[in-house]
Amino acid sequence: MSTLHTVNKSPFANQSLISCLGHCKDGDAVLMIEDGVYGGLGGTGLTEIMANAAKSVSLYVLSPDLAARGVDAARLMQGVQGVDYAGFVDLVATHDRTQNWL
Amino acid sequence: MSTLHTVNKSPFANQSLISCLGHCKDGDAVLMIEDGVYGGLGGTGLTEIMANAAKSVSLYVLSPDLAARGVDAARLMQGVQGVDYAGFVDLVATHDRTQNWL
Amino acid sequence: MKFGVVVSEGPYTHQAVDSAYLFVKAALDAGHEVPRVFFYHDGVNVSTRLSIPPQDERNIQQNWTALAKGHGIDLVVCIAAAQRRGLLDENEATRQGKDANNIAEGFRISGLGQLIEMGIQTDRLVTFGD
Amino acid sequence: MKFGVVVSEGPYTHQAVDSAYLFVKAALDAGHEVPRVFFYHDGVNVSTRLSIPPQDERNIQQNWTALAKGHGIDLVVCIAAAQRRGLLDENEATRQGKDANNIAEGFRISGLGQLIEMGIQTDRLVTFGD
Amino acid sequence: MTIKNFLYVNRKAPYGTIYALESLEVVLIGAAFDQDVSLAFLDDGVFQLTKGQNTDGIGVKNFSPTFRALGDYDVTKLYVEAESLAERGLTADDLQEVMYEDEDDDWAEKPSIKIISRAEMADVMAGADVVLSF
Amino acid sequence: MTIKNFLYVNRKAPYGTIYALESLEVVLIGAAFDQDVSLAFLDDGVFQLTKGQNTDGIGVKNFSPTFRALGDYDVTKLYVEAESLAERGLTADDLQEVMYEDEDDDWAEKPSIKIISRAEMADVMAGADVVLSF
Repeated sequence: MSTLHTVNKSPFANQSLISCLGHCKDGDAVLMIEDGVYGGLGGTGLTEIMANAAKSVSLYVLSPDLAARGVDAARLMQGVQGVDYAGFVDLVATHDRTQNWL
Repeated sequence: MSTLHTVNKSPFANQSLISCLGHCKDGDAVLMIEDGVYGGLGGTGLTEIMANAAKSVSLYVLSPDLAARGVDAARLMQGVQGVDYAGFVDLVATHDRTQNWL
Repeated sequence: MKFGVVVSEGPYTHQAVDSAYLFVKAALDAGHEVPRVFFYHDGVNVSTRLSIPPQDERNIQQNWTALAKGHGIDLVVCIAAAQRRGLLDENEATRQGKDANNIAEGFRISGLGQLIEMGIQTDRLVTFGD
Repeated sequence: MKFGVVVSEGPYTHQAVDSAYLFVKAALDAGHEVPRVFFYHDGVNVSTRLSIPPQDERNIQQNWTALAKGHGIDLVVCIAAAQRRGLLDENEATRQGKDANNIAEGFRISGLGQLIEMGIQTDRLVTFGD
Repeated sequence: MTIKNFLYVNRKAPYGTIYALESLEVVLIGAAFDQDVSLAFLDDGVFQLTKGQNTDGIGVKNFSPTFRALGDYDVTKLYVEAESLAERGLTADDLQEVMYEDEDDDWAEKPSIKIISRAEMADVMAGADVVLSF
Repeated sequence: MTIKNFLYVNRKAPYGTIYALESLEVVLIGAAFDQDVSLAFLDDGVFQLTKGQNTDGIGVKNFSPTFRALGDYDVTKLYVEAESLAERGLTADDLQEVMYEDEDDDWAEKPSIKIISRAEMADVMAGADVVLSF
């Protein structure tokens, strides 16, 4: 039993991502979409929190949203994986529930 | 020459208030309205930042917004002053420009 | 698998409804079913047929209408949220004494019960909002 | 003093337009002038006459229409933002081949130049948004 | 009919936006469907439950009394996160009383609000079949 | 006619919301009014200027090339806050080049983007007559 969490807001503007990570169970997945993809950037003040989360939670970003914002996948921190919309659908299907952090 | 800044978002959810305070000049005023009024609460993790800002900037909350949210004026941190809509209008008139942190 | 989708923000202003559209298309492509999409909060604004986006931009309403037609998706607009925001179908307009209506083909105005029902009858619920 | 006011969010969803309304009333009460209010982004949604709020809630559009009438305020709705979001007056609807229009009395559709002009001609500009 | 665990997640402050009010409208309608219903209040959502809300000065309807009617709809599980309260300088005393009558205990009046830790909130979330976020 | 200093303040990321695009639409129209125009990019607003934006996968129009046309409209002062860039792991190299031809200097090509400190940004803000926030 595990949950897919989605986060769609920039972690530099909004606390949603931090709150989401604080409520994940081991084995959950977090998918960052829309402005949320900035949460996957390496070398920021958030990287340590994210690296710590990655020990127990799978981290994903929606690649089309990343490309729209001009962020090269090489800029993602280690442990964050890109998925396309088909991958998004698979994540929803393979987790027991989806919780959207709006 | 001074600026009235307005902030309408909760500082617990959003970085607007912090960014606003980081761009104030000495003698500016910050008016917290709508969900922004929570920024005036005493005894929170933000109180120290606010107390520091209060040394060079005047801090206000819009009282009708505070009352709507069930926050008694006694809960405001020291140095934060309540104003009504007439006071809001006066603040706009007596500062050279208004900058709204949306 | 059956997916239910909620759209909570209006068109053009937030990306939510664009993300929802691409998600639904991808779910259908993968062989899943999407029996219903529920439009709530400002999401009801997606259903207006009076929108005229610039020629070089997507037409969000028309895209949804076409997708729903092609795949039999029930596009439900919450009546309470719609009334507040000025979205009416012909029946509602007549009943409320309004001189115009603005709901596009393929969208259906109904109650919040349809949202709960979608939650009960689908295997997964995904919300796109702000 | 002359105040210009910008409203950037839609009715009921965000408090912005309520705050703007109370601010404009207070400014007028204090003897200031508010020659124009400019509705941009989702703010254009305020101008629909098809809104039917619950009986125990305020009617945002009607309040603005009445205030504008009583004080000669020019309520300008940005045409580009309005077209995207499905807000049309009769002329626009005819010109664009749409079968309905939805702009309320007291609101006027015009270009973004009216926003800049307001910035030039007023002493203070205040924006209410999200 | 299958009974599912519906969880309504409230993370936003009241009045600044309509989400809190329209969330409550879903809860009221949803109560008719005989599902297992819980409400979660965390982050700024805890502000929805403060007592003494008075909206006369902002021209917006005060919907906070509606929470007290939830018991009549058999909505009796309102989980409030302790850490969210503490971060905002709030305590349980700042929240309004929301009660219900327990039909399994001779209709005794009991509090609907349960203050739980963040870890317990994560458990509540993980126990839901359907999560509706506002 | 009086000439005022108009400052457009951009604090939001592109595409997730329309504010960045509709801000640019105001700037383009406003350019016809012969005012003194500056654009400020701070907080998530700095993301608007990143190079390599490709929106093919999200079905939304890529408006980032429009920034490069601003010089033709005599909009030549784009202030970007250094601290905002650094907090987001960005450097000047991540931003697209925006140039203008300086009519006072034999039409020499010059960069429109000026990276300034937070303190300098506060000065830019304090120097405005009209602040439009997006």
